[in-house]
Amino acid sequence: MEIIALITGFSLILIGLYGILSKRNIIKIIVGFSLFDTGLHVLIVTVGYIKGGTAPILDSVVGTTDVASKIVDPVPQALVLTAIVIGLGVTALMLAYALKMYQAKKSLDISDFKDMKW
Amino acid sequence: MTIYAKLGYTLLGLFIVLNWGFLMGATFRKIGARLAGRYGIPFYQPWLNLLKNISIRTTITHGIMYYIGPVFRLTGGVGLFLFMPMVFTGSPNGLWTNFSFEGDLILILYFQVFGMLGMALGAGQGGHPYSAMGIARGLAQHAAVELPLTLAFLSIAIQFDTFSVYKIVEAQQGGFENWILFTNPFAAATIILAMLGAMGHSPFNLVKAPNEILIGPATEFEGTYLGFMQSAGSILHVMEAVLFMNLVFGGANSWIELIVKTFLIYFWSVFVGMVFPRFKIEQSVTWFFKVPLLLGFLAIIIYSL
Amino acid sequence: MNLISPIYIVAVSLGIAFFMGLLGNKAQRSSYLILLAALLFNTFVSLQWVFGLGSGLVEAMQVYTAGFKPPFSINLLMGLNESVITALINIVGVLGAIYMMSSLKKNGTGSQVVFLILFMSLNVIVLSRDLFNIFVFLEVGSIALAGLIILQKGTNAISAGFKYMLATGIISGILLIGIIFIYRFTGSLNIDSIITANPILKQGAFVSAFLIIIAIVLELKSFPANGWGLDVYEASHPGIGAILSAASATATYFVLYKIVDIAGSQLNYYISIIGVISFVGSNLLALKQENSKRLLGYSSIGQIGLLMIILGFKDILGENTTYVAFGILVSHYLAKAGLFWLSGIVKQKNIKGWAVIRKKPYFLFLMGTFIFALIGFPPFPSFFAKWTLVMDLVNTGNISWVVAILFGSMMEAVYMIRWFGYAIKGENEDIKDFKIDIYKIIPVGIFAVALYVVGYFVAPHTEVGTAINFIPLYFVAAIFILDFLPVIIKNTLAIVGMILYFYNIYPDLDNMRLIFEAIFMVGGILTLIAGYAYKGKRPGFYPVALLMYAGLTAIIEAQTTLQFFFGWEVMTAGSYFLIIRGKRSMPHGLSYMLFSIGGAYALLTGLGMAHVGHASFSMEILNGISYLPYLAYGLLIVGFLSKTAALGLHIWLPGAHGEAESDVSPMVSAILLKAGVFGIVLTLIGMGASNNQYSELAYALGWLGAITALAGNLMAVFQEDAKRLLAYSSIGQLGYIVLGLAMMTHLGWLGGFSYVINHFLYKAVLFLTIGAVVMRVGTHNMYQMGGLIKRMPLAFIAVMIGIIALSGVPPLSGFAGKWLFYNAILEKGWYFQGAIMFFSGGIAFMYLWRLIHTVFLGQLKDNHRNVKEISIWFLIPIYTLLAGIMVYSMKPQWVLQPLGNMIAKWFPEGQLQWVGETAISQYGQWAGSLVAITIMGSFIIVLVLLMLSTRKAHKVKQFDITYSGERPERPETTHVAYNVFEGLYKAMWPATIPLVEAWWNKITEILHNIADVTRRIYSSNGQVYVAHIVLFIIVSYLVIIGG
Amino acid sequence: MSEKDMNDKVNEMLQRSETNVKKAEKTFIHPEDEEREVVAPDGSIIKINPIYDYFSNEKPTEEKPCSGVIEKFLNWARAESIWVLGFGTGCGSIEIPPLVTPRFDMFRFGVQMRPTPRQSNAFIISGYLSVKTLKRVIRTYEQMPSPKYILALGSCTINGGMYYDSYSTINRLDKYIPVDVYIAGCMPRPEALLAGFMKLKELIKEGKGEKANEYARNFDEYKANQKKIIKDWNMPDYNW
Amino acid sequence: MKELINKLSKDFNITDAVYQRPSLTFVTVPKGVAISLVTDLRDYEGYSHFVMMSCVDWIEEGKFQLLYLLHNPETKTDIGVKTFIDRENAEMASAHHLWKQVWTYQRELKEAFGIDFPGSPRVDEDFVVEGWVEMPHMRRDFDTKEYSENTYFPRPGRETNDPATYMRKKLYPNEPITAKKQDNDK
Repeated sequence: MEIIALITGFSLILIGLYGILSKRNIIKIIVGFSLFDTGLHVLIVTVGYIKGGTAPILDSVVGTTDVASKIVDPVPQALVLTAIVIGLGVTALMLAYALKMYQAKKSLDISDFKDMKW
Repeated sequence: MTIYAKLGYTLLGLFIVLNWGFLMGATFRKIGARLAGRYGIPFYQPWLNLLKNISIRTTITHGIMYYIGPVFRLTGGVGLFLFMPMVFTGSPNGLWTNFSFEGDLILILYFQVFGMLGMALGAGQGGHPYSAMGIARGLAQHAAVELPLTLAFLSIAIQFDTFSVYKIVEAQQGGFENWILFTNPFAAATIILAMLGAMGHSPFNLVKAPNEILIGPATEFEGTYLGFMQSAGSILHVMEAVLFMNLVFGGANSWIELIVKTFLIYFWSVFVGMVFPRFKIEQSVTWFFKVPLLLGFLAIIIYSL
Repeated sequence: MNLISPIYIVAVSLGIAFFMGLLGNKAQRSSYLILLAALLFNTFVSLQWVFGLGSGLVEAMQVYTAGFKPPFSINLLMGLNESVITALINIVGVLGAIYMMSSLKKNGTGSQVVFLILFMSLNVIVLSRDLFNIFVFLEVGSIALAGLIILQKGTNAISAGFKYMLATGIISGILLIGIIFIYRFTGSLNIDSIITANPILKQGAFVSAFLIIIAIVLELKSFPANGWGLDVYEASHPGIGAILSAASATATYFVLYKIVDIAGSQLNYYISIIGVISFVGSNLLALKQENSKRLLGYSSIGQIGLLMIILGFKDILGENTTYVAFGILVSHYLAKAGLFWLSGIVKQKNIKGWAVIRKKPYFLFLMGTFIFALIGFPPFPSFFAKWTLVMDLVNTGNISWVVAILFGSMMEAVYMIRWFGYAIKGENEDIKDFKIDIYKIIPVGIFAVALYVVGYFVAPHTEVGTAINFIPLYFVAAIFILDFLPVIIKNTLAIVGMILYFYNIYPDLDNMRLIFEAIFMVGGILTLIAGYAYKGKRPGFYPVALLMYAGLTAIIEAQTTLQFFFGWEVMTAGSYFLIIRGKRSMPHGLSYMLFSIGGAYALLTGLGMAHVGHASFSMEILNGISYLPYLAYGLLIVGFLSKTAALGLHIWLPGAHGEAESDVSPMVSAILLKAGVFGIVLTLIGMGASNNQYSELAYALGWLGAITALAGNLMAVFQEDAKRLLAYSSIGQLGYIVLGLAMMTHLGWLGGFSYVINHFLYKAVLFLTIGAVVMRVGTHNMYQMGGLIKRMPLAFIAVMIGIIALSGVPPLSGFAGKWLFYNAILEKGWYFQGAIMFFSGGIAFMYLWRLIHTVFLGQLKDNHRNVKEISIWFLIPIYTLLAGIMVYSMKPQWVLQPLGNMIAKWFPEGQLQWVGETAISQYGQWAGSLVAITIMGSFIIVLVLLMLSTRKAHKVKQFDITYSGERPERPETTHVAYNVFEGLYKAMWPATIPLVEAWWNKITEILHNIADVTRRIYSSNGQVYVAHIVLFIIVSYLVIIGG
Repeated sequence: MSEKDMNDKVNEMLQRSETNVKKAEKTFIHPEDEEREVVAPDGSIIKINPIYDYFSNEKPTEEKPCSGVIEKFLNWARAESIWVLGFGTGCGSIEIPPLVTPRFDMFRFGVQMRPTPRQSNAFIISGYLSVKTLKRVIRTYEQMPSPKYILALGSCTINGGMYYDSYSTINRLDKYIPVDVYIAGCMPRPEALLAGFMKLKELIKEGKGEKANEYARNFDEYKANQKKIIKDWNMPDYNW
Repeated sequence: MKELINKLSKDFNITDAVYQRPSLTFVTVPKGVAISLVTDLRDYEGYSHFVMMSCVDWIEEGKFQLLYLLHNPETKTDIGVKTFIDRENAEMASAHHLWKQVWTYQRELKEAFGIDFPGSPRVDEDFVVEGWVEMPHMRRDFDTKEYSENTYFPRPGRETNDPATYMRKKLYPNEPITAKKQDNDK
């Protein structure tokens, strides 16, 4: 299960990178970036997951002994939430840029924005 | 010997040198004439020319440097005489050693330029284009002559470990086999060749180059100025010959020997001059950079190894 | 003592940001003020911590969030480093906000909020000790920055911002992966606990640490994966450029500084390598750059690269790391922010367009300050930092690193100085004035002043820096402040100052130093007297002239190598500004500066090598260098030869001296060149003087001197420009001096020193006279002059005596040198060098005659009929110097005897014997004054004779010459002056091909071509930039794994 | 034609020539000799008059010979050292080179050629003299230091010779510069030229070689004659 | 040659053609045509070498006759183009743009005959005679002997014989001298 999640995460990252590098359309690049981000999030969650563990809430079920082996690590989960929020912000700003760029040149092809050379 | 006696001998020596220079100049002309099958000038012609020149009634002046030029020239000649031990008498303060202080070779070498530089300045004030051309050629040729000549002088200085002309002459005493001509043949050969340039006769007479650039630096000079320059020229000719005599041909033990040797040395350049036509400046310069320079290098290499 | 907790920076910033968001666009004026207040508060907080921690009154403070200790919470640390860095960031924040006032106001409250958030996040990045927190605020910061960019007009800015977003997004992704896995392996996100856990043992943890570090390195825009950064620098508002370069880069660099230990020290070396690649690469590529902001971008990247090198070498540098890094960082921070802000004021895209800055001299001063701070000139902090860096690197045997660093610095100097040259002396004449907003000046001015202040306070922090004598520099500063006064007052002040200073220090100097100090100071005073000839204010002349003299005297006084190098660089800067004042001297000033800097770097390395094995920096360490002595002495000699313009390093001299102002030429020729000679003397003494351990070096130096003499004199012969002729002549004369010193014998040194004094005397006379003549006739070309003896007889006499002295014809003083040289050469056995030297002496006659003939003799030109005699203020120093020449000529023993006694200290063998007035050497004797009297006596007798016999001579005029029956038509066609030595040229032209110049040109061309080809990787395509980043990571990883 | 008629005709001609000269007072200035202005380095304007500014515009003065024996001695030296200017003015100059050949060898008489007027004191006007050349001759003659001697070679210098009616050659040299020795013939052979030198030496030794002073004495008259025919007078009155 | 002249006649107003030799022909054209004919000959007919240019004073007709002599290096033939211009205020179109050496010829003609060639470079400068202010000296109405007598101080006592008269007297002492011949000989 962990392996699958890891593979999924890395695959998403690579697919995202591929999208960023190969697609000309800015929107598609942003989509690629989102995929990249998502892959990252999957990775984060995977890292903190413990097989068969429960939610990291200290209640009677979990008990007070062996906590660490019974519950899933809470930190990555907190991290992923933050990362998702930040990813959202970045994506939103990128889309805003895409809008501005389209307004400027009536084009969403990234190779049209190569005015500053060398 | 008191300073007055020394002064007297020096003045006497200067008088002899001046007259010998005139006579030598006349002889040169005479030889040239006889070579061409002519009768030639009378031997006393230079004195007449001098007399005529200083008796010219109208003179002009282009300015102060116009005066100074011939003065520099004559001072250069006289000074060269003063700094040169003339006749070897066995003592560095002998009768005919003038004010030479043992005759420093470097001093003589650099003082040769004194008259030339002054002449260049004097002629320049005249504003004549040919003066400037003549001087430009002269300086270029001087630089070219200087290189082999310096090498040869250095070689002689290495040979005897001294720059003193007196000591160099002293070392050559006792028979002609002690002359540098035989003891240091490469330096001697260099000097004998480079001497042609220093003497300024054809084919190296492009400074004056008569009828090409009129008469070079002297174009604007007349009358007394010319007379002074003629005198200076005579003295300088003798002194050049004396220098080479002291350096290569064993110096002189008496005035007679001096006169014979300087005449022969002078005759060498006259002889070459009679045979070869004038060089262009670049030919002259490159000529000195060929054989004389090579000989000069050899002369140094032999003594530096 | 309780200080405000740094957490309030975050809290207050966030609170105000929300509050401003509430305000909306309605209250723009008040919202801007609130922003400023918030930034000021941040600054205040940081500064109080700086003072608190700096004075040791308080302990470093840990702030824990949510009451837990790490690793269960996020913690902030406010130590001394953090406080300083945050202070720097916040100061840029305040000043940047002031600078961007109109832009921030126009773009509304939103932009102000974003601005505040940006600085808040930068603060947190610095303070936080939690990796994830750092990541979060890096992202927040980049979002905020992108938000600022997007608010601007212009497609370029927008697309640059998008590329920036994309790139930083990917980089953060990489960072995040690293963070996750390091958490996985160490179970902690706290930097300190990760370092303690020492994760290097596990392979996977190493990869994650690598990913984290490489991401931060990429954030620092490492070469070559930095195209996105360059685009932002180029396109965005200069204020944003300043923030990026000063604040953002500083914060990110500090992050790297914090986290670099998580990989142990395994990655340090690679960080250094990346740093050096960045430093050299981006500085090299900047060579072809013409866009000013992009140029600054390249330079920023280079500087950060340098900082990365320092970080990588922190084990070697030890406790000096902070000092060095801080010196470089602060210089870069102040200078780069200042330059970016300046670019917003000047509003010129192309660096050639910066010529407009000439209209506002004080801005030129600011620009010069920033640029010289960037390339590491004293008294700026970077100078001391670079000095320490090089010393420590050399000390640990990292010579190749020093070479790489200095090469990069050299490239940076090339484009920076060139840029400055365009600004100070561009070719475009019709320049428009530019408008200045007053609020934009304030930050720039503050930063410029800050550079000097910081430099002043940084200097004493090196062990040896305390000894630096700042008194001359105070004087320079005072004169600079008084620059509005007229020449006559400033000149008097300068002269009086120099006299007093000279009077003060001369008792402390030994004989050898006294000679040089006398040349520098007496020569300086005399040449300054000529300055009275100028009218008006002559703005900027006196500070730079005095700066040069301050440097010169510092060299003489130097007790330590640092003082020496300090003085050397001050002198270089001063002389550069002096030279560049000439009308057409821009390219020559540039090449002067580059050769000087190159020489200074050689010197620096040499001094570093001398320091090896010694604890002190005293000048004594030059004696008997033990570490690679041949290389060390060789480098020192090369460094000094760059100033004496030896063949190969001479190409700057003719133009620089020839095009300089009339009274500057003697300063830089007769006086400045002696600084190089002084250095060579020191080096040769260090090489063991009469022991002559390194005779091969001396032998090579001797040949170099001889060939320099020949080449210089030969080139002088074919010059048409009077001042260039003299400049080439200086090259030749310096060749003599070098040859004489290289002989390493008593007579050789005597000759060399005799030449040092002589060259000072006659070259000052000649340059002053010719300079004054040039001022009168308005041209440098000799063929356009002529016959001036009638108009300026006094100048003529000066030149005549000068050239006779120079040519070495007896009886004047030049002959002393020649005589000594002949004897020395015979003694040493260097016959061929000697022959070459004397051949060049023969050549010297040619150009000397030409100088005096074509200028003073021959035909007077029509337009010079009414020119006046040269100014009295020039005549005074000229005739003072002439008196010196005459005394030296008439009584050479007065000079040579003390010199001989002095030299006997190092060369006791083979001294000259003096009997009365006669000098006796092993090979001959020379009675200087008797010879002089004899010659003068016969001269006067002959002169009187001739004057008597031609007393009736008729005075004629210039065309009264025999002209083959014609009359001359014009003076121009009658004056033989142009290409006089054509015949010689035909014979010797192969020797005049400027091979050296061609060689340097070729090298320059190759470097520029490399730069031009390589910089094409920045194709401006966002995807390409992302690919660069990915490739950079892969290649780095492979190299590290492989290495 | 009788002698009287001849004289009448000549007088009439001379009269006509004078009126003619008065009538044609036209002068001619070459463009390069016109006044011009140059800008000095300080920006002021300088007026240049190329005809007068460059020259010392003074008249020559008579130089009194020394007295008695000294002058005789000096004259002997002068006579024995005649330096001739190498300036061929007309067809007769071809007769001069043979003098340096072995057959004639003028050197033995103390006569030699000098390339510059400053150093010569004898001037051979060899044959016809066009107005254009006359200008150069005057200039050169005046530049020679006094005492100086003129040898006029060939009939053209005496009365115009075969060019008597040419519009461009002069007829009588002595109207323009004083002549010491005339050597008649068309052309005279080198022997005649040598004889001329001998005559000159005689004159000098007798103290009669004072034509330079005569020139100075009658300077205005000579100058008027010269200026009559040289319309483009672009030199000073006396070339020093 | 003839074909050439015929061909030229179609385009140029050739008023007269003299076939001197197989290799030498003279054609006469009006003033306005001369330069264009010369140009045509140079550019299309191969007469690229300009031999000389001269003038004859036809004082009786009140005309100057100008001659441009051209040479064809291919065929080794010469052609002379003649044209008449008025003697009063003589002026002719300049041909300096065709050959540079024409400058000098035109300068000479300006000095000797007073023919103006507007536009020709340096045409006003002296050619041989310096500072000439009289009538151009090669015009036939300029009396050189009279000028010489008036100007150059003829030496009294000189006997001058007119060679023609003198020789006739000597050889044919009996033949009376006619007035007409005297006129001619003057």
